[in-house]
Amino acid sequence: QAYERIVILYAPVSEIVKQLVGEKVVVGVTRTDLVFKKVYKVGSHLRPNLELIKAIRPDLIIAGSKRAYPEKMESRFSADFFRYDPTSIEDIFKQIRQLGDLLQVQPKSEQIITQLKNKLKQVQPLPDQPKVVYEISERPLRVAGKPSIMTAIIEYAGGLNMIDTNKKHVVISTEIVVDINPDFYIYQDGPMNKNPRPPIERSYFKPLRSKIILVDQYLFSRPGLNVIDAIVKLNQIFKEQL
Amino acid sequence: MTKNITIFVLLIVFIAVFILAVFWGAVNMDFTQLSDTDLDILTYSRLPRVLLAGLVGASLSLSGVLFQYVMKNPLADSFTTGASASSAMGAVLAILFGLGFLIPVFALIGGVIGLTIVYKVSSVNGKVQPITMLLAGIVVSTFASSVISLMKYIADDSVASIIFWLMGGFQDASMQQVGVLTTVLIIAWLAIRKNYLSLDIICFDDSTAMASGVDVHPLRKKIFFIAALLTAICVGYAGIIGFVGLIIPHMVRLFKFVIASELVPISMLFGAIFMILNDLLARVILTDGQELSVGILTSAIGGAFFLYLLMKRKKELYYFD
Amino acid sequence: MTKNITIFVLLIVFIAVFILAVFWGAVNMDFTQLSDTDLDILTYSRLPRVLLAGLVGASLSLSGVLFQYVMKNPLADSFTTGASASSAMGAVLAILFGLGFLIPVFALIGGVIGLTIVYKVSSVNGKVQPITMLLAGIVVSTFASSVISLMKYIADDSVASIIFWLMGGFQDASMQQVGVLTTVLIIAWLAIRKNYLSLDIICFDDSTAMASGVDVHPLRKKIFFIAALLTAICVGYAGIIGFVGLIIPHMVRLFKFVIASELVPISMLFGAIFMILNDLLARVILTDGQELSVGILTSAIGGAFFLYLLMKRKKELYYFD
Amino acid sequence: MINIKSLSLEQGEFLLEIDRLTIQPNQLVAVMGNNGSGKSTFLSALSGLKPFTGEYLLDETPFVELTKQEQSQQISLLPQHVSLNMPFDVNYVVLTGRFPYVSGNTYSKQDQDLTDQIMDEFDLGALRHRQFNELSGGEKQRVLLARMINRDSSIILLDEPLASVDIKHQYEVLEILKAGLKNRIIMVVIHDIHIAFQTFDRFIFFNKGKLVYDTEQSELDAEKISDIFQVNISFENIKNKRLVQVENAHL
Amino acid sequence: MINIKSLSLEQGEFLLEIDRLTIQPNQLVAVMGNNGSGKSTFLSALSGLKPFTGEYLLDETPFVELTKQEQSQQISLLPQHVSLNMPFDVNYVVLTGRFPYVSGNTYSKQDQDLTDQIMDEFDLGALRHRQFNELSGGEKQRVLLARMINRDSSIILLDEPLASVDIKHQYEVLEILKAGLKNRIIMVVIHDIHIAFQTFDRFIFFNKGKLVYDTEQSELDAEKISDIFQVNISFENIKNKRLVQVENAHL
Ligand SMILES: Nc1ncnc2c1ncn2[C@@H]1O[C@H](COP(=O)(O)OP(=O)(O)OP(=O)(O)O)[C@@H](O)[C@H]1O
Ligand SMILES: Nc1ncnc2c1ncn2[C@@H]1O[C@H](COP(=O)(O)OP(=O)(O)OP(=O)(O)O)[C@@H](O)[C@H]1O
Ligand SMILES: [Mg+2]
Ligand SMILES: [Mg+2]
Repeated sequence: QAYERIVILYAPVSEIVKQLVGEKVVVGVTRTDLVFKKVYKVGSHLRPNLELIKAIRPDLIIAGSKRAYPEKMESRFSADFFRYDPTSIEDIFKQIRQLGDLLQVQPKSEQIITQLKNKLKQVQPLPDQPKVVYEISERPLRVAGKPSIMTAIIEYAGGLNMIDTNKKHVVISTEIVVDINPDFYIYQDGPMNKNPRPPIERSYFKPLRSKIILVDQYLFSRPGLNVIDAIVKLNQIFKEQL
Repeated sequence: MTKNITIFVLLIVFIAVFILAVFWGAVNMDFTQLSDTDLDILTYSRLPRVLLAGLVGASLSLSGVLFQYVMKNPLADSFTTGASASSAMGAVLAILFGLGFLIPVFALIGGVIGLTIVYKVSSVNGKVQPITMLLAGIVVSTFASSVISLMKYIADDSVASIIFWLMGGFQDASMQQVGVLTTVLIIAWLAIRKNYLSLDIICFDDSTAMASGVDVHPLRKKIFFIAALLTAICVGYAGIIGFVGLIIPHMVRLFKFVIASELVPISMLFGAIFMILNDLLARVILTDGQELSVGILTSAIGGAFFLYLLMKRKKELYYFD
Repeated sequence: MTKNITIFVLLIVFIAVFILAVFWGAVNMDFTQLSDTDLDILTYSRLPRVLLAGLVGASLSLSGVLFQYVMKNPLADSFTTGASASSAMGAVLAILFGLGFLIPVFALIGGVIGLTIVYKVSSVNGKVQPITMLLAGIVVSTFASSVISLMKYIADDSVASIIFWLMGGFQDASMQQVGVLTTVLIIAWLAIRKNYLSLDIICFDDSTAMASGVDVHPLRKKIFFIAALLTAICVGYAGIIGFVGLIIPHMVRLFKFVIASELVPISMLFGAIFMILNDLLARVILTDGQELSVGILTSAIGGAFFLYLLMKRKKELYYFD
Repeated sequence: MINIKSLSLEQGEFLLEIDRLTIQPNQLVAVMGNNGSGKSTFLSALSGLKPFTGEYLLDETPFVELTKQEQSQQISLLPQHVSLNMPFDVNYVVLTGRFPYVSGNTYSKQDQDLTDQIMDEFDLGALRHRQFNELSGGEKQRVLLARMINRDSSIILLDEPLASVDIKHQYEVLEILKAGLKNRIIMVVIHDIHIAFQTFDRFIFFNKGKLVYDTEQSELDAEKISDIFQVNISFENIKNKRLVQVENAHL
Repeated sequence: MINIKSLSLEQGEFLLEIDRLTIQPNQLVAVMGNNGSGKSTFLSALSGLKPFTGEYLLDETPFVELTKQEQSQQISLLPQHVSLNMPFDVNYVVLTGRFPYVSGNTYSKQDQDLTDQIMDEFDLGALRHRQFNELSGGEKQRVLLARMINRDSSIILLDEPLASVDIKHQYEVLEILKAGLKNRIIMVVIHDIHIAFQTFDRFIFFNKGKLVYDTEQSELDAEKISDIFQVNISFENIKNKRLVQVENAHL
């Protein structure tokens, strides 16, 4: 095999790696990684422990974006680096393919991609394109912008993210949301938005007339294989409620 | 006289700024013909927000002035005294536990605990030593900050949310908050008003002040707790908006208002104006309805302005021990 | 005498702590039989890290003492003087531009710019007013912090890495950094050593100090910039590890070492020990190979200890004007 | 009237002890003694700034039973060193002397009038708008004295008020004090024996924390005083005035 | 030797002007004048603490051409008010007087010996380990005087050094100053006319910023002085000693 000691520092990619090469070659993951349970934990995904990583002598390290894991880190290890940082569905396919090449399991990766594409076929066309706003966190009110995986999900599911900025998430004026008056107001629950108040209970959203959808953060904001499920699910909701 | 004229001018500016802030925002409205949505936005979003900004500005300025009287140190403010940080610690705890709706309560509890520690550590038989208080305050403040950092650590994924919340803002303003803070601020101000003359006298050394008929230590305790309470509520409602309490009183002093009966009201009024303007800017400076944290602006704008004043007047700087 | 005994005891403690810190870490090693990987880890990770921690501890304590001499204020430290924040601003800029390897350089540039502003604002004809300096420092500090906040805002998904970098730590330690900081620290210390007696004399009022033969203003400038330089380098290498520079000197003073020739070296040694211990704790306290930010620990442990000292000794607190 | 019985006060290693002392109004009382003998400590104790044990009555009422406010309404003290950390002007500093008489939160027109009058008496008219902290040492001291007189309390304690005041104003201050003696107790710490022995009515001397000598002017005993001060002091009467001489072998 | 020609100095609205002044060593010079007349300002200027215009020579060399270090090696000043914000003990405060003589970064054994000796002379032995900031006013002042003498510079400027020092020590200090006069210039600001006119050799008087009178002791003119001080001063010779009397109509 191409690599025998892989360390994964970015949990969303774990499921993909597992499906590509199984569990054996992965020797280290971050603390919150639930896919690989019996391997070394090398710290949190935001602050991996360099000493520990060194000690398990990886030959490949899979990390997230360059911003979250500065390039400087690469020079501290003799291992190869792979960056997994998709912002669209196409990106996900592309990067799965790249990973397949890198790990020399091309057939496997093509197989996964085909599976995913098949699943995507469940998505049904909608009569109208619903206007959507996706809340990432309540305090302060942060919503998903264009280059985010959430936008990709929304658009694949047939909706339109009304927040048109080129940042992944933005702190937005409550006025604007009321003014946009979206058809669907999606808010997530999870570590990034713990126990959010339902929008209706917030005084600034008293006038909001949108349909409210509560979703699971893990399903919607991690750019892993889960994204496809999220698309299908959201599409269903749109379909039912329109 | 200058005092009354200044207050009058500031009042007019205040009204102008207030109107400006209500008329201007992320959503453009035609005020001759308000739609239902417009009215909704005004009542539920914009108006409470402008009001809360003004109130918080005034409250923080008041607490800053008071802390400077208690500590006899130019660096005293809600941060150095531990009030901000311990309230914020409470608030972040609420966020971490997913008890967002309890943020103000947690902030208040955190603030009260922090300040009781500061007070207990720095008082011997009811006597408060400003120097010990200052040190105890900065310790409690740093301690609370480190707990906040720890929570950020634990929070991992919600770290961004904590950070942005802490940077401060008035997004969440509601009329209920406006009501509470108005009440508290008025009570606090009335309680302080009575002590204007005493505040001036504690600018002398302690012996002189006591021999002048001011019961220094109970007074320190009183204004310390009033200032702390104000800070805790502001933090609970709007996060940490640092620097305002520190800088506004210094600016007012640079304009030669140094007597409490001038310094206190002018600082409050000036603080309110300053905060409303900053919040307005925070709302409209970015495109597409994006918002900036108001704390960023207060520090940047306030800082630049104060630096300018310092440079212009560096020769006539007042003594502060 | 007590001085020499104390230094001797501290030196022994230092050595013990140093050994402990090298032997103990996230990876357990059999020191009778080191594998290649173990050796690798020791030479490239652990040893530089322990050394850097010690150096940064000593440097920050030194800079804290110096700032307190310059500002004549108990709250003076690298944060209140603007040194930390402006260096951090530089560093964060580097992170934001994806120039991680240039962090120390950016930090240094940021620090120098910030401190030059503070110095320029607070000096008239080469004379420095501590009070103005203090205010200018806190302004620059807050200004820089707000720029950092702004960058967090802009940073989008690297916000978390900025935050955690800022919390401070020695993960990135390398022998090259150890070499640089050793050199700088030794030079700084030698430069300060010459002025031990002058440092004591500037604790008098300015007139007395000048009339005693100390050229007060150039001295202030000199120690201000030395302290600032040390801070900037430390920030560049290890992020913001607050509080150490503030608290270590105060603790040493509470043990009655108040003369510069005692206060300075003891603070440095104590700071080094304190920092190594904190870093050790940061490395081993959590499970799953997680590390805590050392800044969190220094504040929490240092804060608790200092609060305890303050309470025990509150009656004998020294004057600090 | 001040009445003291077995008052004692500890301060570090220093112990202040007063067996028995009564001070009646209408007398200008000098508090004298060498450095560190406890004069300032004594005045601090009298004005309630330092805790003491023993009996201390003000007009029959135990001092400790008075509220702080009552204490400060009756007694005012000018400490040996005063500092101010706000840039108040001279007028305002003197005005703050009226504090105990103000019930609201501003000084009244009458307070300002009294202040103006007292500033004139103390030759401070020209300094009115100057910043207190920018005055010369003696000017500051005079401002603080004016502030004390503005306090107008029934017991006035002054700790070395004449130090660094020029001769002219020393005499003027003494005149003002004498003029205001009626129904008042005024106690002044003073080192200048010439002025003291010529102008004061009564003297209490401290030595190492003990009140060792308490006398009226007419009965001043040069020998006893010489003993206390450890210098050779003699009196001589010239033109109806007592001249004080200090013998110093070496000068 | 100090040589001054048309020296002037502005400070707020105050103007100090000295037309011509020469001070020779071996004389104890009193600097006198009413509050605010410019005495402290004058001493500050002499020691280089305040910028001035005009000519000021030290032994023929213009003062401004000396380096700061040279200036401070020759001249030492005790300001009117001294503050210290570290809890140094008395011994160390006096020891710091030796600063200009130390080349390294510690005081030598000899410095400590001299300090011990001087502390004994000033009766400070018992206070040696006390914190400076916890002393009484007069004790502090004596510590600072000891520190000045420890400085041992050739020009010594003392701004009201005797204020709040007790009589005994006033005389002792004066003795020490007189004993150390050889080849030295010592200038002292003093308000106490009794002590001044009895002990000093030369007098310079300031009035509203101007040097108005400059005289030897033997030629002191009571009228002129009365004019300057605005009080009625007369001299009387008794037992070979000049007795100073102040007439005050009201006391
Ligand atoms: N910082 C200052 N700013 C403006 N004016 C000042 C300042 N310091 C002193 N003055 C003024 O300068 C004049 C001279 O002051 P100086 O201290 O020299 O007087 P002095 O003769 O020493 O008086 P004293 O006997 O009271 O000590 C005074 O009128 C004083 O008010
Ligand atoms: N804070 C303190 N801690 C310990 N001892 C003190 C403190 N303050 C004063 N003392 C001591 O108490 C004694 C009496 O001091 P006090 O100030 O009453 O003397 P004094 O008679 O006023 O002297 P002076 O004439 O110098 O003003 C002195 O020996 C002094 O050193
Ligand atoms: Mg005294
Ligand atoms: Mg003077």
